[in-house]
Amino acid sequence: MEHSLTRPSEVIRSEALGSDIFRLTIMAPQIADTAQPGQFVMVQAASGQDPLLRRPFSIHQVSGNGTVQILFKVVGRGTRLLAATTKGDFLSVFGPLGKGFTLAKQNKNIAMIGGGMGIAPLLFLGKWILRSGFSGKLIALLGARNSAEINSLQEDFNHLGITTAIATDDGSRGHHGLVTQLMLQHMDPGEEWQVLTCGPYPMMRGVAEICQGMNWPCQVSMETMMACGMGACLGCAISKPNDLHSYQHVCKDGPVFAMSEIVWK
Amino acid sequence: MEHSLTRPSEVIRSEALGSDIFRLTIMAPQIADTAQPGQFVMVQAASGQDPLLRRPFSIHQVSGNGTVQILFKVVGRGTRLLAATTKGDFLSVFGPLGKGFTLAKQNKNIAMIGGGMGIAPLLFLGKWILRSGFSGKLIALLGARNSAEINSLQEDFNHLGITTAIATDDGSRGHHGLVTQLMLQHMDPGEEWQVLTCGPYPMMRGVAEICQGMNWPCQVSMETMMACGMGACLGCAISKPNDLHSYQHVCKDGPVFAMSEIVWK
Amino acid sequence: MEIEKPNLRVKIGSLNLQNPVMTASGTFGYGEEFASYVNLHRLGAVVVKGISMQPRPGNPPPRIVETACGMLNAIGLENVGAERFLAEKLPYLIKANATVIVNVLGDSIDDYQALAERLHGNDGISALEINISCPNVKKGGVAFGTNPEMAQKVTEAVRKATDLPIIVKLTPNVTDITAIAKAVEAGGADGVSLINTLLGMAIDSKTRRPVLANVVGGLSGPAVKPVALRMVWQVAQAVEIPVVGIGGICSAEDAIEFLIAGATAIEVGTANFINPRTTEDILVGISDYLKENKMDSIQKLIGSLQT
Amino acid sequence: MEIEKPNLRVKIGSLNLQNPVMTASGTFGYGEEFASYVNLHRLGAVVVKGISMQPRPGNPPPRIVETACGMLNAIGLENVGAERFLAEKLPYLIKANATVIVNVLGDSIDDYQALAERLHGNDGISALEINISCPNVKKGGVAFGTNPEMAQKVTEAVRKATDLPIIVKLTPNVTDITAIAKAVEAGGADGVSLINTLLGMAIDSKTRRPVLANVVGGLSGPAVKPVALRMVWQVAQAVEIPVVGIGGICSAEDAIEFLIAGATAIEVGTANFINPRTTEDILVGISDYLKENKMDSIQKLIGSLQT
Ligand SMILES: Cc1cc2nc3c(=O)[nH]c(=O)nc-3n(C[C@H](O)[C@H](O)[C@H](O)COP(=O)(O)OP(=O)(O)OC[C@H]3O[C@@H](n4cnc5c(N)ncnc54)[C@H](O)[C@@H]3O)c2cc1C
Ligand SMILES: Cc1cc2nc3c(=O)[nH]c(=O)nc-3n(C[C@H](O)[C@H](O)[C@H](O)COP(=O)(O)OP(=O)(O)OC[C@H]3O[C@@H](n4cnc5c(N)ncnc54)[C@H](O)[C@@H]3O)c2cc1C
Ligand SMILES: Cc1cc2nc3c(=O)[nH]c(=O)nc-3n(C[C@H](O)[C@H](O)[C@H](O)COP(=O)(O)O)c2cc1C
Ligand SMILES: Cc1cc2nc3c(=O)[nH]c(=O)nc-3n(C[C@H](O)[C@H](O)[C@H](O)COP(=O)(O)O)c2cc1C
Ligand code: FES
Ligand code: FES
Repeated sequence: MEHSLTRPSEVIRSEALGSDIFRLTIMAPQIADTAQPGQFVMVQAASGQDPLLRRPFSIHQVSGNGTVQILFKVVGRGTRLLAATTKGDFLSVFGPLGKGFTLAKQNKNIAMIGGGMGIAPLLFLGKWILRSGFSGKLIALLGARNSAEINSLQEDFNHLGITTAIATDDGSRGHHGLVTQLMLQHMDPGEEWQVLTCGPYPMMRGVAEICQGMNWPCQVSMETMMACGMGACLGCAISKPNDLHSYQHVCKDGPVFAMSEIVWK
Repeated sequence: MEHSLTRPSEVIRSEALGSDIFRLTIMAPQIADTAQPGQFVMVQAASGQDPLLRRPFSIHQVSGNGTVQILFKVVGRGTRLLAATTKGDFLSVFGPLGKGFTLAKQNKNIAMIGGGMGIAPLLFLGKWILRSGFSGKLIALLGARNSAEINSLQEDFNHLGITTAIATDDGSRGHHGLVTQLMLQHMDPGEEWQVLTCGPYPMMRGVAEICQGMNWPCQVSMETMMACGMGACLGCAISKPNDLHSYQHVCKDGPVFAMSEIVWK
Repeated sequence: MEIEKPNLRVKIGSLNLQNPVMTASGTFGYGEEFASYVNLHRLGAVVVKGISMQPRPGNPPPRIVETACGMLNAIGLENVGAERFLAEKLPYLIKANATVIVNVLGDSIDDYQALAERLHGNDGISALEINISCPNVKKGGVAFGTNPEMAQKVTEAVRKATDLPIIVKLTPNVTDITAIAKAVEAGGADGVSLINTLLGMAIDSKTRRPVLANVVGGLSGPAVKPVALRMVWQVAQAVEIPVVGIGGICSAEDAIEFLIAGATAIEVGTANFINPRTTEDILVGISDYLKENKMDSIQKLIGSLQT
Repeated sequence: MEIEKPNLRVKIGSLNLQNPVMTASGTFGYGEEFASYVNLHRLGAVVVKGISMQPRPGNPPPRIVETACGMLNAIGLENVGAERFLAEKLPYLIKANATVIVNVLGDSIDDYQALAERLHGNDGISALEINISCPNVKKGGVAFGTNPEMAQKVTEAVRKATDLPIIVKLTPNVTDITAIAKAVEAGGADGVSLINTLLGMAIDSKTRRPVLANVVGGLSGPAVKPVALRMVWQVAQAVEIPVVGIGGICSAEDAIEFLIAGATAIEVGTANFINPRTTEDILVGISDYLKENKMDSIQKLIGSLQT
């Protein structure tokens, strides 16, 4: 396996999707060729040594001509620096890393449920499911703070022919409330569903609870602080269920886990 | 005294004068209004904390509409970051600081002698001398590595009506050799001269030797590592002559000193 | 409950400070250097550059070098000496209505004592900060601050010389800083401040020489903050007297972290070089934090860490 | 004189290394994690994650936090234990033709000794690195490495158990690191490596809680380099055995500075997280430096500091 470490990757496009949400398109053929949905990349935000560590981002989209996209919200110094990146800049991007989503059985219906920046990997996932020749129902339930944050993303899903339903915190688009509240509205309990979700922990806990109740298999994509992203630092530990003093590592064993592998508290 | 610390200053223009020499024009009216030639500013190069310290740069030019220019060569991380600055960016610039050049007596002839980036303050100085109603001879002897480095700067001096003579390390323009070798060529020993010089230490030592021999007063602009630029850290110490264990501080007592105040070794 | 103006007052022994924001010795000159950037009288206190009985020229250059998120200095305690300080520097600070803490240093216990005696009784000096990171020339140059007994003796000697509040400034270059803190507490200190600089070194790979003429120097700046915060937390639990937190403080957030760890006050050092207004900015930031968190007094913040 | 291929070989006791570039324990997994980025057999040695007799789960999360030019970790020595290391991890490294140094840790002197005995005699282990920054549970949790006597005893115990080359890894959280270095030299160490991490802490001002579940953690990365370089220089002057330099090394220039200060070899730690290829890049950079400076052997560089 060869990785994209030898030279930095060129930023092909930088888009602002709302005031604090950005999308970078980066030329990284090695990543684009091998990435699986749910995997992530580690991006170096600073040219100097501060901030020191790379930042993990889900792979948002890949294209046949070798580009990779990340979608991110500005929450601190690293993302602020990345937001200032413009076309023609070079970034050190390293990946693809981690274990992505897997499809349990081909013909169950699939619900992708994303909240906030957890929506990022779902677009890649949706495309990949469609390309795999999947013939069941495929829907995306998407939660966001407000309409501005979700508008253009929803279009991207619709463009692929994926049915979407939206929930916003302020009610400015779709359902006024939580994305979990959309589930039983759009997922017929009489049907077999599998759920693939990414978003804030409390949201995924809510999704997992419903899936447990309905006996639907569910995969969740976890976030932790990461130093290396590749299993070397052991910094990204999370507890295993049943034995709180036994740990698994988000960057290697995940970021995507079966809901049963996670401690919900 | 109010200083330009409260908000960052806008970069109005960024020019590349050769491959590793840059000129930034910065909107900083408080500095432009009060600066004296030979004074300097402290510029924050990084948006983060690395590199941590501000970088000192001579004031290269000021304009009536509130802009200040610095001229610099890329030698390390700070200058590399500054070179990447573009129009519309904001920089934290703090000054004017230090003690600039003073004119000994109005009607002696004046030679400004600059080497490398030591040329930076001399353009401001030349303009200021001319504006002061000076009526003697005013010449600029300028040393550079090569023609590319000096071309546009020489034009700037000529534009003011200042006679220039050039020496380059590679002979690609003017005299092939040291700028000190131009002195006795262009400065008639029969006349009274005062010399104002800025450049690498060995060059200024050469200038000072000739001035001592000729009994010409000479002011030199010194460089040291600086943390604060304002007399607080005591980091910029240089020895006083006659008592090597007694120190003066370049940022406060200088950067411009009479040649007799410097230990030449 | 809206907090209009939180109470920022703190106490170190008999020293009353209007707020916990001070300057770190050696990074703020004698105060006057900052007069055009900071309202000196608004600060908790101005801690001046370390003073010795006799003037000192300091070390030969180079004296400073930048490191990753920090800097090394080997200024060598250059200072104008006690007499010139009293005659030339203190009057300005008094006129500016600043609360003045004098950082003192010496080569021997007698030195410290004599200096404390000389400074005692001068109007305008509110407290002494005893820098015990200095080498004890009588004990082969081992720093006073690395040995609990020597640290206690220096404190006792100064205690004898003056009833001014005494803050002993601790060096971080020790195995167990709480042992030193307890020793100076036993010696009569009214407070401890920490950390002084971490001993470090820089080498120029091109010349294969040390960058600093003095070979080694003191590391300061954001790089040392995690070490400083840990030590402040440890010491705050180990002693009863107030702790002053120092080390890499650049923002109100940094300062607040030290207060949460148990510091009664903080000193801003290297950050003064990058932004001379840092102290006042931090003052405003602390006040805003208290308002946002509905705390009517800084006392609610101090030592509020939940472990 | 053109230097075509400078001699990079160095020796630590009976351990011959083809070059001085090693990995720092805990930052390179068990080597296999880096196999797609680095040619493991080209490195001086791979120092694996610290191994204890029994597997350890490590600390609860959060375990890491970024700081200015550095990071804090409180991994808590999570490792697979000696048996699984020998059965599952070592074979890969042997196949990859890597020179393997096993970093060992324990709670008691007996622990260290038993572990050294267990590792002894296994093909493919070239040396042991003894991590004495661990707390001695029998002595109230004081780290072995902070006390010269305890440090010497651990070294002696391991020395008895094996004739593998022993490198003792020193903690920087001490007043005088040369005293510890001399003690382990007297105890029979073939070399010392330093520094382990500086004890630090981070606080979240919003929640007023420590960021790390373990409250304190170890500081590493560029921030600590000046402290590490100073200690390596001091220790290199104090002992006869080779010194391995560690701390904030990110580039060939950094590595060269440690060699100049007196290190016979170096280990790359945190930098592996930022660029997994750092070790190989440094290897090339050192070789280039020697060529540029017309040095036919790394020996000319080691300890070449002119003070
Ligand atoms: C596998 C994985 C995939 C991710 N994918 C995306 C994505 O597609 N889009 C996106 O916007 N974000 C994503 N994140 C989160 C993203 O990595 C963080 O937002 C980013 O690292 C913050 O960097 P910063 O320097 O701006 O913030 P900092 O200044 O470092 O911190 C700001 C805040 O963000 C939190 N934070 C920092 N790093 C992380 C982290 N690794 N995980 C969770 N919280 C963190 C901090 O605790 C702090 O509260 C992902 C994280 C992981 C682990
Ligand atoms: C009063 C004064 C006025 C100056 N005016 C100018 C100017 O007009 N134009 C210009 O190009 N440069 C000027 N300099 C030098 C300039 O400050 C340095 O080139 C700059 O700080 C280097 O920053 P860096 O981060 O790029 O280099 P670094 O990565 O910090 O260092 C690279 C190299 O530059 C040397 N260096 C770093 N800082 C200084 C310093 N303060 N003085 C001397 N050498 C240094 C280092 O020793 C090192 O060898 C001036 C310096 C002073 C003290
Ligand atoms: C240039 C410089 C000079 C200093 N001089 C003194 C001094 O004279 N006396 C003293 O006790 N501490 C001195 N210090 C240490 C600082 O007061 C402070 O303890 C240390 O720098 C850590 O804080 P910081 O990281 O905020 O700078 C000095 C520090 C610097 C950077
Ligand atoms: C995440 C992490 C885990 C570490 N684990 C160990 C360990 O198991 N044993 C050990 O001796 N040192 C361990 N260390 C310390 C490093 O080996 C090294 O001494 C230290 O990080 C300083 O080097 P650096 O600044 O290059 O990282 C660890 C460091 C980090 C960052
Ligand atoms: S982030 Fe380093 S092991 Fe997972
Ligand atoms: S640079 Fe700080 S005193 Fe001169």
